[in-house]
Amino acid sequence: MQAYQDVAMRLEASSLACVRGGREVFSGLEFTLGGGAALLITGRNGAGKSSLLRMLAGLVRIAGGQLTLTGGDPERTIPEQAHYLGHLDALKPSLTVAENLGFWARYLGGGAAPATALATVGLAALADLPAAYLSAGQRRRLSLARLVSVKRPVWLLDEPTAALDREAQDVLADLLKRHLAGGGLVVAATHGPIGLDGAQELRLGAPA
Amino acid sequence: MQAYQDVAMRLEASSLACVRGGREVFSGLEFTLGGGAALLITGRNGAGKSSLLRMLAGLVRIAGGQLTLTGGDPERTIPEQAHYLGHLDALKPSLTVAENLGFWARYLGGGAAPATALATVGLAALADLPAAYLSAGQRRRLSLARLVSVKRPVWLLDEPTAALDREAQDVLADLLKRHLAGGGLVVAATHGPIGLDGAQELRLGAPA
Amino acid sequence: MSSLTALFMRDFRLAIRVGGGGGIGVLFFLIVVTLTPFAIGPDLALLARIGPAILWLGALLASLLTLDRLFTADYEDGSLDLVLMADTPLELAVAAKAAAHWLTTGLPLVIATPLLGLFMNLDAGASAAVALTLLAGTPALTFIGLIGAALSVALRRGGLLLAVLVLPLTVPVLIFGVAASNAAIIGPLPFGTPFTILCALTMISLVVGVFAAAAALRQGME
Amino acid sequence: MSSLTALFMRDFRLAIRVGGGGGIGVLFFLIVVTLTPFAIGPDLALLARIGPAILWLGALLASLLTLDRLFTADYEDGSLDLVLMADTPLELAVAAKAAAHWLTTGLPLVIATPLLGLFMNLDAGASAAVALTLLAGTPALTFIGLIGAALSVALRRGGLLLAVLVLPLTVPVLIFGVAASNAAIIGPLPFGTPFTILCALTMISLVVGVFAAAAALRQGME
Amino acid sequence: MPLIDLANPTRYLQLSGRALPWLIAITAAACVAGLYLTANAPDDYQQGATVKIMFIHVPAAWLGMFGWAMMSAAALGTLVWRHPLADVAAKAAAPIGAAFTFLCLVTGSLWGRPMWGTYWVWDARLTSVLLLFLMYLGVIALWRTVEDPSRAARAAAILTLVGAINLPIIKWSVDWWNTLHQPASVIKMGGPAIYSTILIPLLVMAIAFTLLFMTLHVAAMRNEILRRRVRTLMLMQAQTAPGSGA
Ligand code: HEM
Ligand SMILES: Nc1ncnc2c1ncn2[C@@H]1O[C@H](COP(=O)(O)OP(=O)(O)OP(=O)(O)O)[C@@H](O)[C@H]1O
Ligand SMILES: Nc1ncnc2c1ncn2[C@@H]1O[C@H](COP(=O)(O)OP(=O)(O)OP(=O)(O)O)[C@@H](O)[C@H]1O
Ligand SMILES: [Mg+2]
Ligand SMILES: [Mg+2]
Repeated sequence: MQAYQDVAMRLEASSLACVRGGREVFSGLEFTLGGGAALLITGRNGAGKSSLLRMLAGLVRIAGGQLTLTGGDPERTIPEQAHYLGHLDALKPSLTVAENLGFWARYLGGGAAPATALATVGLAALADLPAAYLSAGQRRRLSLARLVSVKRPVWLLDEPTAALDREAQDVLADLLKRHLAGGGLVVAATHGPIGLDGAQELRLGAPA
Repeated sequence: MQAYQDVAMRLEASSLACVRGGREVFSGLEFTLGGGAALLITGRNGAGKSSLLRMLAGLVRIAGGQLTLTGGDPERTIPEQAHYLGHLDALKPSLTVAENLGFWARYLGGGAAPATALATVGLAALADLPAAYLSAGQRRRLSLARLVSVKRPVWLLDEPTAALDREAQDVLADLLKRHLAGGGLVVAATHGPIGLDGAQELRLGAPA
Repeated sequence: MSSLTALFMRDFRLAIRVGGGGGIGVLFFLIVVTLTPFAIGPDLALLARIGPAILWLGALLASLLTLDRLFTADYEDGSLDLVLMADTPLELAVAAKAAAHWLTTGLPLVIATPLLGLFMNLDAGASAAVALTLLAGTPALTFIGLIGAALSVALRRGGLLLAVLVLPLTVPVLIFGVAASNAAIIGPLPFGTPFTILCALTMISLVVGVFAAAAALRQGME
Repeated sequence: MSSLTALFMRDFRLAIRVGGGGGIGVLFFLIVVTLTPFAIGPDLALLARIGPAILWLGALLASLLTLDRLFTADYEDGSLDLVLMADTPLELAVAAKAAAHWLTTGLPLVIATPLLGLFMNLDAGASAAVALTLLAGTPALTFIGLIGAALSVALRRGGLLLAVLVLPLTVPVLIFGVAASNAAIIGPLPFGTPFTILCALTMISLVVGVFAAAAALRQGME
Repeated sequence: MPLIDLANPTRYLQLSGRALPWLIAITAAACVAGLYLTANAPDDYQQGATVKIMFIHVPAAWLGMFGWAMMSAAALGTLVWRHPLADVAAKAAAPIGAAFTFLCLVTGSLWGRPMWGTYWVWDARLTSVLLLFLMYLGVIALWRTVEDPSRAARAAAILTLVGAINLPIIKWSVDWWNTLHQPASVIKMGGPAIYSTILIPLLVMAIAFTLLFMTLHVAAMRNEILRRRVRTLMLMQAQTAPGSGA
């Protein structure tokens, strides 16, 4: 896989703070992540893992501190260069699997043909099924296909292994490795292993 | 913990078939589960694990075969004696944590005081918070509290460890063990270990 | 019984709690009625002539449109699964939900009617007559709407579809509601006849609505 | 550009696909308009007199009530997150969605109007006039409704609240729409004056609606 | 009292706490003076004593409209400067503005009965005030609908501003609709066209009502700030309480 940029990328957070519903979730958070490296965010339920990812994705306001991405496309914001895989799958039940993926590929400015991406995640046979008929894990696989079909350097993954079976977990691990080998960045919130050795870990403190 | 019934319970499925969206998901399924035992349902994404659980819960039509529960309350159907923990948490965002649990305890004919149940799952301090403010794992813990506060002999759990941190996974394992020790039944769909040794496993075949 | 009280209280609380739907129905009713003169023009005699009709149409829309998510919300967050699994008969659960809805939406419409009657140039007696017919008739609207609300779960669609399915069924209620109001206001028919029919319609729709809605919910589960 | 086409096409497809919202608006319109004679009574002269008003009120409600879940549906399934993260300007995305909505809901209303005019005892010329004013005016309703639809995401509430917030804003459109129709049908005012104002209102609401809706969506993200 | 001092909620609480008793005193004095003048104003040769309704009706109408203008200004503060006090000001103004608008509607209706023989006509002025009242109710419903005050603030701000565009349009509807209501005679080009025996009590009442609005608004803002503090404390307690972990 080809590198995203000639210059190595670098994502930096300095004294980041997050406030949700009027409560401070965390503050003074620092990390630096170079191109080709992964950061696993761990911590107890409610520690703020999802909030941090949504903040990186520009979906939760930054209450304090700074986020910078160097080496990326200077014309685009961090969210515009990132893939966000949250708890929701952004699928329309009445569209088929292929139509759902095709739409996102076109809307996000897609690269690889949707068919290839579907084959990668093992959904090729279901391409013409309405998304309403998918099981939890199949929906999740379809979300993964988005990562493949549109090329973006920063991947923000919120419990990406949820609902995936062993085989799909292997596919995911493989995707991650190829993405990192190409110089991409991965930030993933997780409670268990996601099949990456030697990733940095950021443990968020305290809450319930 | 006290046993549910004097007679040991027994859940039996014979040549069970499931059809969803016009397609056969599985057929000819057989299993027998005695009181005090757990059945882990495994299989690839889309194999029909969730469908089987919803069938046991009376939420998906039985397309063929038979389901029988012996030794339970003869006046009540299987769903009326079962707890179902699916992907959705049955929470109202504008009610507080305590109100949400209190409602289900009363509606389902609750036993243990909601406060105790909340303490068990580690949510005691959040009792007065609106459920809208909970993180994914906190919501899940609140669902677990339902299992504690209303006593029902059959537990149907769909990927119960999803979104739970280590600590909460331990709480769950503990709850399961106590439930089994009291003569209860557990049927759980899962892709990973849920902390029960020596459970029977039912592997569903084929699909995507 | 206690489980029905619990359900009723929960729905009631959800409606009046910050963010609940209670009150919105009345506001919608107020606004629709206020908009009418903008469209028709400020002709007082004409407004008084069609006043009861406009009030009834407004109440009809407000009742049905607030019912929209009565079951869908429960379906989407998984509550409905648990309600179906409980040993409380589904028909009673449906009735408890309908009662909470009527109390938080239908009753406020009735209470707001005399005020709106003023705007419509109805005198006090006429306003009272319309309010009385609404008191007798809005439960029918709620119960008929119940069927649509349950169907929209079964069909996995909400919003206007419900209104479209159910509005034709409400025609008799509308006709007799307006007829009773007009009988009280301008005669010459006695008020009693259409009003009795209206009450009978409410009774029938209570039974039919509750059973049909419960059946639709059961069928909707696959 | 291609990404906007993709969004437009997706929304269009969702609306016309089985279960989509397209068609429901027209049905609702049809039903509300046909209910009116039931409520008012079969007085032909009166119906012709208030015909344009009823048609406009029906179209207003049908437009606004179908907008309900325009953004909420995207919010609930996580699509909105991705739309916000894309490099396509949010204002344009909002406009593309509005265009798809108008094409599948507003335009059918216009097409159905001559038919309903028949029920309302309007002659062919009058029906055409009402349809023309609706053609010019329904986009304004869509764009104004857009604000409400976006606010209901920001507020995490849908349904009637949207209608309640937005209906007062549609008053000028309603007044000039009916005024233009009546000018064409009964005079004495020239048709051109109110019609020009109606078109101007549509332009203004296009700009205001799109920007306000985009702002509301951005603010709504926490 | 430089405005910048007020910019911080704590500062605002201190200063307003000191100012409030004075405000109350002045408001009370102005109200007494206004009512006294009203009581002693001459009866109209046509309308008799009912003309005195005007001394409440007209200031109430002005303040009803003033309330929305104030909310619009606060809305800018919310959207442009993200100022927390602006949220509070907008939220506190809505019920007060609605109350004055309601007072205008009620007094107008009561006045309309003897003057026009009916409580209500669909006159443009009346209808536009009714719409204003409904818009207030919409905004209040919106505030009540959302748990999180800062999110509600931003949504309400957008709605308020859009509504503000609509208000003058509604007011012009006087020109498109035949009207029964009195045209503007106090605030118009070329000076007031009204006798000073009526004008003076009217203006005093207007000042009294404005003070009343201000006083209520300051008190409501204080309440709202305190309410938010309590809420934050509750949330913080929930978060930091021992054992909130497991
Ligand atoms: C519910 C019914 C009524 C409403 C909503 C209403 C509303 C208003 C409003 C908004 C104003 C302020 C106008 C401005 O300064 O631009 C006003 C002023 C006034 N109203 Fe009414 N009004 C009502 C009934 C009446 C009646 C029945 C009368 C007496 C015949 C009346 C007499 C006046 C007068 C004399 C003024 C002062 C006009 C001026 O000097 O600017 N109003 N009213
Ligand atoms: N609502 C539905 N309508 C129609 N078909 C469905 C529906 N839900 C699931 N299916 C189909 O039924 C099959 C079994 O789905 P099910 O959800 O039971 O799988 P699962 O084993 O739980 O998978 P996972 O591990 O992904 O959760 C799948 O092939 C799926 O496409
Ligand atoms: N929408 C929201 N509004 C207000 N507070 C929220 C919201 N979502 C989450 N929170 C709060 O923010 C804190 C962090 O939540 P977050 O979802 O980031 O946790 P998490 O680390 O992802 O937890 P989990 O492991 O359970 O997914 C929690 O205390 C939670 O109560
Ligand atoms: Mg999380
Ligand atoms: Mg499953």
